[in-house]
Amino acid sequence: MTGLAQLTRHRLFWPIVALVVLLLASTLKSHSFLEVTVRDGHLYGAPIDILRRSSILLLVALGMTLVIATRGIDLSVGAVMAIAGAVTLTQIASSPDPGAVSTVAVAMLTGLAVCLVIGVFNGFLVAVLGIQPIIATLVIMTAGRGIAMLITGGQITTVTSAPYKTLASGFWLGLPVAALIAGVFFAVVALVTRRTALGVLIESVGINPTASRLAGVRARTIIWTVYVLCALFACIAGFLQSSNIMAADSNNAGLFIELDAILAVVIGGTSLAGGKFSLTGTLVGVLVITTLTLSITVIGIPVNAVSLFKALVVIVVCLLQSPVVQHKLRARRRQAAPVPVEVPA
Amino acid sequence: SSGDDKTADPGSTSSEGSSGGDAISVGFSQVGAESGWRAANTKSIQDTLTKDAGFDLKFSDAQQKQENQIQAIRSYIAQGVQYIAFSPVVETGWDAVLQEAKAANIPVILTDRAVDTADTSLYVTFIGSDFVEEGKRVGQWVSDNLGTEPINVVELQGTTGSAPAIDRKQGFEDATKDNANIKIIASQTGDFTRDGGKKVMEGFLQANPDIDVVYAHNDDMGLGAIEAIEAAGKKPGVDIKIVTIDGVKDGMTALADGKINYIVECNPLLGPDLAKIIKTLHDGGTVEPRIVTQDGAFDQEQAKAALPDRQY
Amino acid sequence: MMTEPNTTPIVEMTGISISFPGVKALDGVDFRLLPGEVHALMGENGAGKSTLIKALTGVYGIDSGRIVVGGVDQVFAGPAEAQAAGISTVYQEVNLTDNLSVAENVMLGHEIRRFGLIDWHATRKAARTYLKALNLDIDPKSSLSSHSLAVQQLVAISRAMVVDARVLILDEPTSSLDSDEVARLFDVIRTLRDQGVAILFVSHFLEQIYAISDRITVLRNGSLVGEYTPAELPRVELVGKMIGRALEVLTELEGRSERAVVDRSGTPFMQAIGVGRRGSIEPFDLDIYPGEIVGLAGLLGSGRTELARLLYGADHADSGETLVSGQAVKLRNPRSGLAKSIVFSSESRKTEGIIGDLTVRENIVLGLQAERGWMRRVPRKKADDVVAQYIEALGVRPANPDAIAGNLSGGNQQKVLLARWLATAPKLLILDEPTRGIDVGAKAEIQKLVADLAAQGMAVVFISAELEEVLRLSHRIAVLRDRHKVAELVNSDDVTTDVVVDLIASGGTSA
Amino acid sequence: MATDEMTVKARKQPEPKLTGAVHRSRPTLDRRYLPVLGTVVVLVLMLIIGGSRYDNFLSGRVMANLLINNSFLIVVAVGMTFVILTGGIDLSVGAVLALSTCISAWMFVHGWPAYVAIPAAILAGALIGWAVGVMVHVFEIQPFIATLAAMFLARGLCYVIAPESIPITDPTIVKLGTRWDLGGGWAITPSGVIALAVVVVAFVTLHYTRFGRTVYAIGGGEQSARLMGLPVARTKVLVYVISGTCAGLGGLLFAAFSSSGYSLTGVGMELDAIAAVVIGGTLLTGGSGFVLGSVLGVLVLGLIQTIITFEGTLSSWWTKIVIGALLLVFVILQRLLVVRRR
Ligand SMILES: Nc1ncnc2c1ncn2[C@@H]1O[C@H](COP(=O)(O)OP(=O)(O)OP(=O)(O)O)[C@@H](O)[C@H]1O
Ligand SMILES: Nc1ncnc2c1ncn2[C@@H]1O[C@H](COP(=O)(O)OP(=O)(O)OP(=O)(O)O)[C@@H](O)[C@H]1O
Ligand SMILES: [Mg+2]
Ligand SMILES: [Mg+2]
Repeated sequence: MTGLAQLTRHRLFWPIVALVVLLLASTLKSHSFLEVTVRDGHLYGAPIDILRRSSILLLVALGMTLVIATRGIDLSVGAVMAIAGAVTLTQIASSPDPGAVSTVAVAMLTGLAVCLVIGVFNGFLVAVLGIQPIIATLVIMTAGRGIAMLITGGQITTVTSAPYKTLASGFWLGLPVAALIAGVFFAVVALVTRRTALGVLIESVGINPTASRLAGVRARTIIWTVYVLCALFACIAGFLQSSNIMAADSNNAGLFIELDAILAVVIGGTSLAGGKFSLTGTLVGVLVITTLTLSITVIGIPVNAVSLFKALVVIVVCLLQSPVVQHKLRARRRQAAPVPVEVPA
Repeated sequence: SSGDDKTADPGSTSSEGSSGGDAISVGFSQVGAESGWRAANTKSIQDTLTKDAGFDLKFSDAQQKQENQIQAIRSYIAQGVQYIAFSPVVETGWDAVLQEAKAANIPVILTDRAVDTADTSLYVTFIGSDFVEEGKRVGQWVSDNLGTEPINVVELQGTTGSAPAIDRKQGFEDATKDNANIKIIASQTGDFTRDGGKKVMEGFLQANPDIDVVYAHNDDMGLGAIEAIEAAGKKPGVDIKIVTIDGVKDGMTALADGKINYIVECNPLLGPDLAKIIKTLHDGGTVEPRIVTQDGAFDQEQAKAALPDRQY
Repeated sequence: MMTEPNTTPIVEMTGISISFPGVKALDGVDFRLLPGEVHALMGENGAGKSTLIKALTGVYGIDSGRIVVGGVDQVFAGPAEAQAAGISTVYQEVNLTDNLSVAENVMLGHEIRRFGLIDWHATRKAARTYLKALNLDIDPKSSLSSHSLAVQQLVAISRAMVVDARVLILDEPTSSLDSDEVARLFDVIRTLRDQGVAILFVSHFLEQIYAISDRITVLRNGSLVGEYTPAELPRVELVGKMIGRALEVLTELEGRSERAVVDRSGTPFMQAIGVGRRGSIEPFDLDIYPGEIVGLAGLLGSGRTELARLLYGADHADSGETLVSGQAVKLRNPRSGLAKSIVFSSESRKTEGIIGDLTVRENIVLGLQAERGWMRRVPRKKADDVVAQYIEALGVRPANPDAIAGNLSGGNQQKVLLARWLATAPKLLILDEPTRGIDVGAKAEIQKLVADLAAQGMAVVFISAELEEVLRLSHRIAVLRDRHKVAELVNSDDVTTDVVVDLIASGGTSA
Repeated sequence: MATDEMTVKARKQPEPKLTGAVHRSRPTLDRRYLPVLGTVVVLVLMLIIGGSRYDNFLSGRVMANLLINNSFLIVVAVGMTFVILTGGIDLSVGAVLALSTCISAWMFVHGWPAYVAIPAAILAGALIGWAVGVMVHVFEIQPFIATLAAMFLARGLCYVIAPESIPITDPTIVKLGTRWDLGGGWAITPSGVIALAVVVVAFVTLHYTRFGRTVYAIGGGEQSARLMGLPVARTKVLVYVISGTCAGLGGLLFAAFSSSGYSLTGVGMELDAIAAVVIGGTLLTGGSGFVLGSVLGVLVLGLIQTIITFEGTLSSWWTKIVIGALLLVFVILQRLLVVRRR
């Protein structure tokens, strides 16, 4: 009983419940939903699909988590994805040998370089000029898609290149390459933030920038760094996205992904007010959102009700997670005296 | 109801100043650049209404926002252009601003999408396609060629609430409702994008083991669906038939490759027609109030033949 | 002194208990407050004083117990309700909004209205009157954030006067004030008491307690020790009751500690030549030798904090030159100070010190970590050792490295902050009001620590609102007035508070 | 970090001395007005540049259009200002605005008179705002998420109520969009008048009522505001109600502007509103800013749009790039002006 109570009190309990409910609902509708079979020598099935699809959002949310931890926000991620796809695919398309690994590698490096510049630019506006993050990144959010379209000439650039296609559609050891890529980045970020002091310094800057600066923390450098990282992760997400459809669609690549990413971060328990962040939480948040989109199709929610359904899920998860409801549930279970509302001194 | 006649003047007085020479000044307000089709449409207009052809084109992109479009049209009126052309974002809500244009004696030409107004004197003509008709033609082809035995159809809808999505859905349903063999088993929005098309198709494939036909409201979603079908280990165009609307280059290529089965064209090259209409009006002529473009339709063989000369 | 005691308490709290995760902050505490008395609440850091106050005003819900106000059972949902019931409170940390002006902060929620709309002219005028009552002649239109912490504390007190209160609660109102301000505040308190207002007063300054209070309640570790009158409880005994054992603190505090002789023949560790910053402090010269404690004396707002910030690089100077160990350095940001082994502990721990949501461990290690850069994390083992050492040395309570620092009592936060800087083993330690809000026992410990560190060769700059403390510790004293360094004198037994006060008053000419 | 530098430096402003009996009040401009002043300066610069580049740019008609075309955004931005001042954010405004157009259009089509339909549309906005307020305050859900959910909800309701766009012919609504000619090309619509009235009411509310001051206090520090005994709960819920109501009213103005109800109206308008508020000098962390600044912010965005149409040669992508670039130039200039004055 106390074990269960402990469990329900965990921050990620309700998001995980939501995940399970969505999976169950989908299975009820389509009985083979949770089945994973081997097809063409790799795993196939909805769970694998969810993993593969999560990769893009996970990469974006990963960077977003770090940015949010410093009290910032990055609205430009979608545009950065578009630019990454545009730069890379235009280069691959114009090369004489689009199928060569070297072509793809060079093109991707160029994409990374361009996104790096954008990240540096965002970081400069926020950390050095002190422009509010939301407005600083709005600049690239607006102009970025224009830049991407400029690169592709306003067209959707389609390519055929086997190595590039592998990024999103390939399998390695039976698992989707995209999921592996995202997984590796996730692990690296988790390791770096928790094994070095980066994590705690990011949190410290997010909680109290003035005090951190006085404590000698390089607040400016740290903030700058997280925007660069965020752009780089978005860039890789852009690779995966463009590889997924084998086309650079500057207008639609990563459209509104910033909202999904922020939602994932917050469902995962990281506060938009900065400070403590949880990468595991972000992972759970990403899985919830990806599953939600897939199950909308599988369950067969009518087109006009999709938004309502999304609203419902978000509201229910957040309500259940909220301190007040948690407290009510606990009190009900234990029939105990009210616990004081915690107010920091 | 607005009719502020006193400000009607700037149209004629300032056009001399701003346009220079004998060039005909035209303000064109585009919806946005949301798809390959739209990009081709924009390019066609910008390439036709050039200085050399005797036009002074003012172009603006409304980024899918009606307010931007209204703002742009008002600004054209203020700038005193001689003609205004635009592709409305929505069908409704143009009366007031068109009244202003009318009061300023600026003829208005609608391209691609129609407006919903009781007062047809507000615009000179509409030139473009008929979305319902497009849906019907696809539906008819499916009914005639595939609907001879029971088939399951899934539909990839355009952006929820947008006119093409509503009309193309409507047209298809109208054309197929009498054929008992055709069953639409799922319908979901793919937002007119490849990514959306692929995502939704993946879901459809998970939920329904026996899909026979995919009806996509545009080529891009159809192309996305191809990716999903291939990833699921099936052959697009063979195991699952695909029918779409638009006929952009990538779509036509896929059609020629046998991955799509039928495309109803929605011609984006409205530039030449628009130029012709404006010239006619400028020379004092009259034009038909509604000019529906001659759209083709292609099956795989026709696509192979047509592909080499496609401009977009 | 005492007015006729009214025997029916206006506030009566019985059996109050409150627990936080891992801490029982209050355990069945009884407390009563009579109209027309000044009641001191005493206890060590973390004893539960602030918590008891917050329980009364509804900031925290209570686990058990009963609160009767004016004869009625009350459980306030929050400070707003308590205020409506006539309880006006100044909480321990300055709780004002620094984005608004002084007048607004004083009058928020009580603005004077005409025809339903705020009459700003009248409101400002009223604010000015309340500020004047505390001798605070500042422009009510000026932004609160432009004032030093001490001024902000006075503004917070003025605010409490606006409510026509039956009960006035002051949680460590004097921690940043110097003796003039304290005297002025006491005048106001006495007037209110004579009008029948019940006053609850918290302070760690024993002299103040004995000067003003009619009754003393002592808490220890969340439990009630007892209620006394000052007459029946001499200081030594009071301290004994607070700490739970008799201590020779007082003797130690009062007797002047042995001052080591400082060798001033070598190069100073730090040499400031004509360092100044427009609008905050006029150019000054200052030499600080290894092993020397330099005290800064001056009145509120005299520029001590400003001077200290320049020495660290928290602000960068726009004139003058700084030498560290004889070499010219540019201190443009805190990091450059830190790189030279200079550290600065700010007076305002809430906004410039503690990182509230991080643990005690993380807060202590932060300075060390900042020095090493993000790549080289302080090894866990080393962190644990350092943290354990300072928790022990400074008596941080609860002695739990994983406690969230923001939840610690004010005094304990201050100790954590000190620990952060001591852990970096600095060569120059700049302490701006390090003993603010620290209990008598811990204060003695900290003073001893500072003296020991200096004896081992550390240079120290020491700022305190308490002149005695400065005199007791420093080898040399720099006197500031109106953001000018007006004098500098070597400390000796002849130097008394009067000497320094004279210096301040005369602007350095009498020395 | 520049934000902390700002606070750090703010402390350093010289103040009249306590010791000196005489007040030396320096004739300095209140620092709080600096960002707004920056906006004004840059706005005027833009007007001058636009006027010198394009014919008819500074005409009464263009300037009047700036107000008329943006009246709904002004109202929405005003509501947003309240929320942002408390340190919150409201992402639902675009969708709520669309919902309001859909509800009124639907009601007119179904024969309801204007005196029912109009209040109903505004009320819908207020209700959603109230629900958000409760989620934010009572359930402590972060504003970003609560309003994001409200955005999905409102948009979803739109699709249900009005799957297709519905024309509005109701005379009351049409009248809202009627131009009243003021001569010289200048004109105003009742919508514009309503927007200005909303601005005035908001200004008075924020600066001359206790509620308004509490809004600022919460933005300065919610914890402190609570300890100061201010009605934090009520105020926090109320700002979301105000924002929702403004979005509802904005929807009516938009319905008048476009004489239709359409479910895809106002996609991304929340960002425009937020951008306007921030450009107007309001801090997203709350506690500092002015409604008038937000109005200026809306005008800046409108002016950028106007410049783009006047330029008339920009392709779709250059449009986006130029908007981004102008925004950048704008915020940097404003920032530099503010920093310079410190
Ligand atoms: N919100 C909270 N969460 C957890 N623990 C808390 C919280 N508030 C107070 N405590 C704990 O309760 C105990 C009592 O703290 P309180 O602030 O009442 O002490 P105090 O007597 O006022 O001390 P000081 O003299 O340092 O101000 C401390 O151990 C503190 O850590
Ligand atoms: N009583 C006051 N009246 C007006 N301004 C004041 C007052 N006290 C301080 N200030 C201003 O606040 C600023 C901060 O002063 P600073 O913090 O350096 O003083 P301090 O000597 O450290 O005093 P303390 O910290 O005791 O207030 C100074 O610019 C000073 O002008
Ligand atoms: Mg305390
Ligand atoms: Mg000081």
